[in-house]
Amino acid sequence: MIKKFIENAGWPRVIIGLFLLGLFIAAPFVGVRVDTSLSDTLVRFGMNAVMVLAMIPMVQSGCGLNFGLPLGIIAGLLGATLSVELNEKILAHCAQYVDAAAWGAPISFASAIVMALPIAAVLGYLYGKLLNRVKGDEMMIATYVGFSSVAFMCIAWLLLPYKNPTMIWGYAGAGLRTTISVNGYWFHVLSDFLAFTPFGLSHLYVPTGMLLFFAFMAFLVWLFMRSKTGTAMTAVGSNPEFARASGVNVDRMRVISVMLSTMLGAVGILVYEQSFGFIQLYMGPFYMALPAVASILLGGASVNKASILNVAVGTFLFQGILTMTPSVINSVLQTDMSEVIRLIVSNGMILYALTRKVRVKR
Amino acid sequence: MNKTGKSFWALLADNAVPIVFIVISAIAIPLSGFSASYLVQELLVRIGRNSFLILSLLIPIMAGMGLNFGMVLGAMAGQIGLIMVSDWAIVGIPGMVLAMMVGTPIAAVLGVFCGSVLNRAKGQEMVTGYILGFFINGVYQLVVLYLMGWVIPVTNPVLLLSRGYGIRNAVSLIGIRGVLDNLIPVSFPFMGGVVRIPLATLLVIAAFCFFIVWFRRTKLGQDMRAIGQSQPVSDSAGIAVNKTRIIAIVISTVLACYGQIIYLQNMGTLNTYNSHDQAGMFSIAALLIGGASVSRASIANVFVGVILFHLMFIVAPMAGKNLIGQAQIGEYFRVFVSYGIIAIALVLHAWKRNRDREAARRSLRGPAGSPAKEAA
Amino acid sequence: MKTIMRFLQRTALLALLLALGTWLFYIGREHQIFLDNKSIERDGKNFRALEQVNVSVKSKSHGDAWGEPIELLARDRDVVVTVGPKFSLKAEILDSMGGDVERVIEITLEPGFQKDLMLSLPLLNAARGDFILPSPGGVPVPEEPAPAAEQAGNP
Amino acid sequence: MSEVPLLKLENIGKEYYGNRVLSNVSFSLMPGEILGLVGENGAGKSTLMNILFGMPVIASTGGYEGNVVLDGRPVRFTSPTQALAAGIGMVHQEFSLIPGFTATENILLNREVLNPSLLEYIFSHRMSTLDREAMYQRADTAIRTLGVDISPDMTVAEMPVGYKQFIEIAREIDRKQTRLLFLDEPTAVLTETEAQILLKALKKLAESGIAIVFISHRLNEVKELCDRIVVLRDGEVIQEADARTASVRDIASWMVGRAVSEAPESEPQKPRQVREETALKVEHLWVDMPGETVRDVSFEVRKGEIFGIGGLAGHGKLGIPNGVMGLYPAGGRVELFGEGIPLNRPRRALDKKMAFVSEDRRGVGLLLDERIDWNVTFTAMQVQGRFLKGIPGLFQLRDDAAMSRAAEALIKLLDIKCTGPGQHAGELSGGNQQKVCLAKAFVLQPDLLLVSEPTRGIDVGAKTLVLDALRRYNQENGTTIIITSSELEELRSVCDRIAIVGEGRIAGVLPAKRPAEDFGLLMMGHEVEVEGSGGQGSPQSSNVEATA
Repeated sequence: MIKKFIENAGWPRVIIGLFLLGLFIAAPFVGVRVDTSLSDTLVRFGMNAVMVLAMIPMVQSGCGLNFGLPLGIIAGLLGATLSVELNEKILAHCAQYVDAAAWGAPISFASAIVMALPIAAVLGYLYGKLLNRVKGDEMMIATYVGFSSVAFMCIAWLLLPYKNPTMIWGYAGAGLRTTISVNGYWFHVLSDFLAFTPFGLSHLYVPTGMLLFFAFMAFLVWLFMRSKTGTAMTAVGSNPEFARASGVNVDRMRVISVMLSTMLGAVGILVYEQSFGFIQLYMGPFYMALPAVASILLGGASVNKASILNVAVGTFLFQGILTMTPSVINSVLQTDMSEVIRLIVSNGMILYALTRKVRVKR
Repeated sequence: MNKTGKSFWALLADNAVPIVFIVISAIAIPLSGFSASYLVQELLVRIGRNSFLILSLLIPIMAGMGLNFGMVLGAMAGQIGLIMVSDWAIVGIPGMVLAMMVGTPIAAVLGVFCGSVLNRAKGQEMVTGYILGFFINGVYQLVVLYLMGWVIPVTNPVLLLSRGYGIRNAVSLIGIRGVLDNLIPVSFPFMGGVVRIPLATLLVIAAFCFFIVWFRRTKLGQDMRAIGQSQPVSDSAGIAVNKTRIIAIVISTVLACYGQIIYLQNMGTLNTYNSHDQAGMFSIAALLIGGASVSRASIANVFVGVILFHLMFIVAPMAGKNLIGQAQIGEYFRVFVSYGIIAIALVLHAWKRNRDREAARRSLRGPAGSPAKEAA
Repeated sequence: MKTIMRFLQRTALLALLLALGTWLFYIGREHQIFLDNKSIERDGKNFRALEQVNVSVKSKSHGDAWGEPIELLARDRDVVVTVGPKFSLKAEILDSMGGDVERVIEITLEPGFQKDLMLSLPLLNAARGDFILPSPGGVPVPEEPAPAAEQAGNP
Repeated sequence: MSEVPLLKLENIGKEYYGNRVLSNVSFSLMPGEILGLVGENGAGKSTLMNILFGMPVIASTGGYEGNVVLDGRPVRFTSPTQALAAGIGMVHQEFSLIPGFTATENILLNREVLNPSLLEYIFSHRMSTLDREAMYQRADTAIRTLGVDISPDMTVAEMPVGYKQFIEIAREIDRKQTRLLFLDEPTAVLTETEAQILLKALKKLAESGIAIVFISHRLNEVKELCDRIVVLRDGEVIQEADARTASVRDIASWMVGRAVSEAPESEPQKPRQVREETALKVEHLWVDMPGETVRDVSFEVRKGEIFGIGGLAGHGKLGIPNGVMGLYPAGGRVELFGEGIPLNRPRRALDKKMAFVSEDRRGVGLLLDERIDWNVTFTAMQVQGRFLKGIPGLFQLRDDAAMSRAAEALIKLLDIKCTGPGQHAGELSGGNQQKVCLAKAFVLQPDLLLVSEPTRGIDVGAKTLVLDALRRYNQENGTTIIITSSELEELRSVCDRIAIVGEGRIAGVLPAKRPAEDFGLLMMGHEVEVEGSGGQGSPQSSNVEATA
């Protein structure tokens, strides 16, 4: 019974899961509040889960792990900054139809998503076209395309003609700030929706809206993967030759999957920011791909198979460890080892996945 | 088109990357307003500082393993050597050599590990090496930040954090700073300034170049070239493919260790947790700018690359400032270029490989179709 | 036979490398020489601190030339850095007026593998053999902020 | 000639996963003798070579039976290195040369001449530098022995194919201990003159005492060169003959000939509805499929017919269905019931109700990591929009229940042994995987079914089942079927007519009832009188040959 469970879950998950459980059990003994930790874990789960979800389409279509996530994030950042820049105009426009005071934040957030998606779609399309030309080396190229686009956007953030004074450097009068607060725009617009603290535990904050939003996105992805196109995409990832012989346009499927991944990445960063409270520009998106990649692999995905369950389990374990190790290990050893543990666990997971299943089909 | 014209275009296409950078530099140099003697001095310093690291990338390329993103492992080994030597307070050339001697076994062990992992991920060497760099970085931090001064004897309070274990963020290498660069002091007047030449460093680099030339002529080098071109054929000829690939990575890692020591010898301070991060990326970018590709790189590529890359590095911020009034833009521009060039080189390589595969298939086809086309 | 030969040769090479390492350690080691010009009690006698003494050191750290002399007044402590297993020390002891050199002591010391040395100048002046004092251990170093864990490298 | 044979095989046998591929193979070879080894594809030649050369694949699949005796002593090689050390050299069909290396470097690959060096002791001999001068001399000598003029400094990538073959052989010659040389179709890529040079060189080698085993489909060459001929068929030595006395026709019939009486046994029970109407018309088709290039092929298939395509491996028979289905770059004209089918577009071919069962079952035919019902219904879903629920054109989801039902029905129909439609295709045995591939094609309800190598790599029982299923499907639905197979007997038992492909062209189309020797001769590139029915391809292709 237990053996079967371990077999199904896979050793890495069992070990990490037990480790996390151990941390939760140990927490009260070293003076760390379990409810706070759990709440932190939930919040961080909600913040990151959509970005991890962005891995699924590309993995399923055989494009490998989406190390190019920063591209989607950039689209999200553009959407976010545009929504802040145009906030007044949008709200003024919408005031004709709804009560702007009550609906201001959701409208503003929705406008960020609406503006981010087409940008993500265009970037994803180009990115997908590129990846089709470099089959076999997708992951390495994705990494560096991500990096160079972040660096390119660094220049763009300095030069783009944004005007909103909350966003631009005060002294220069131009160029966006490194971090932009979304307080007053759409801070916690999802997190606080239906948020509650169960059992009267004042420290156990459940960001219901954010979790519901993830569930909704996951449902959309689930639906898509069950559609004709989604099925074709899975077949492309499983065996491109089979798909081609079955009349599926392999390259087109791959482009669609990259577009979807990029768009999900854009939405993911917006969810992250509304909870975090800040838009992080410049080198902010630089290393965001690795934790997302590690999460889905930790959840049991392989380089060319991933499911929504993988996303949920992986994100929870990964973020759980990230929240628990600083507090618990810190109290035990009087030192903060979380960074080191994060590095070793996340990259160890990716290495494990890369060496475990080498794709030789081509 | 006639033959000469064609070869001219082919030559241009082959060297497109260096040419673009020459053009960029040609535009940026006057904009930056730096004097010629300053530029020459800076370039000499940077050639001495970086060439060795870049040269360490050549051998895995020869063995068909692509750009060795795992070279940061060697850089970390070198840094551990330097930390130990600083703790023992060994200075000067002996200190440097001793740091290399301490770093060598560490680098070798890491190299064997790296090589074995890469053997398990054939075809994905680069991305695996890249992630491996991060993974070992975690282990390195574990060792340096927690074990040093606790398990590993480090006593010098200048190095240790005030809590009693773990190494400080910045370690001053005053004892070995510039010892190699200034070992043989040579300077000459140049365009209204005086240029000092880090002669000893350049000699070491020259020796390394000779090593590579010699190495290519050895049996081992020949085996690596064979493996680089075709693993199955080499295997059937009885060459121990996996072992040879590991050796290639070990050599590269050990050399990267020396390279990092030479690099830090010039810098004079060791950023314990950051210095190695950039080593791999900048070296790879420089090599690619020099016209190398993922599967082919020469010593000339190294030097062309180091000159062009660092020329841009020196002038870009200043040019950006003079042009747009923001030095920041130049900074970001060079970061963008570093990453962008790697991305482009990888894309071109993958593209070309897929095209070559297509061409190879077509060549197998023979004259298929042509009669049919005539008939149709 | 060949394997034995190879083994022997490899062992020899390893030994050679170890020896080289040790030798480098020996010749490259940096020593801090603490100069102590405080009154000191030995064998019931009190050796008064010297009014002024100029100490200069010759070692590989300055290319085997005499370094800049360090002036030590009474109750001063200072430190010089030497490199290598051996160094020479020249102490010019000035008379109480601070004008003339009363006497010059020149000695050669060999710290060898040892790290630091502390020398008592009054004892040296008195030509006693036990002028080498126990090393004071680490000197206080300017504190610098510890690396914040978040800063400690990127993922 | 010495008393002791250089090589003696005693009752060699081999099974792969319960499939017997060799049984009781015995023959011997004297020093300096040239032995011709002939047989159809799959007759067991490669397996025999693998055994003699100690390929790891033999040991990993359970070893072999019988004895290999070398110089009177029994040997059992477990790695090619051992075989090489014992003096056995092998020249493979596919080149194992490094393209970027010069002839010298390739000939002396891993046997380079080294300069002595001090470092050799501390590290290994691999730290010694190469003695290029000496290497050049040795390579030159080896090439000259063959009687050809190739510069040892030429890189292999720049060489014409024929040269590469010589370099391969030179490599084996350079090995001083080589006493026994295996050549696997060495002349297949050579021009006439090159082949003559090679044969002459081989004779010279044999005179120097090296024994040679020569494997070829060009029977004329075999006859010309060899002292003796051993014919293998279905893993058994059918005939051992003196090369001088045996005629080409004899050899061909030994190779393919089974008791001719076997064929009619499979006479259809029900009346077959083969009509005069043309189902598929192929004109001047060329297909760029690696290893199976089709140069110029024209033929016609009638409605309701079972049409066979046979021929030796590598001559392009597999390229035909793959090209028609658009899986490989192709040109020419293909018509189905008078309508043109665009090439290079698998989707268009599928839209016209053609279905294809690929010879590459695991590579192209199946989603190994997915469920059986996915495998069976995927193509139908993508091409015909079936197995979907929801609002057509707007929003549709997979209908998992319908998929399972369809899969279950076919599992029953074809008797696929599995745990149910939910099992992953990768977990099935070869025969059952093949049935899943057939099920996939049947679900499409095709008008024309192309089946490539339906029985490759599956056991005898499954073979019969698969062939029966095809025959039945043809009878019940009147579907036109084109079967491509290397097993001539199999084609003769199912098909109405068989086209034999040679060197990318149709060598001839014969009714299945013609004697096996005729097909054998066609395969070997000999002319056979083609009477009446379906002689379409032959005259035209020879016509083109003349112009090309």
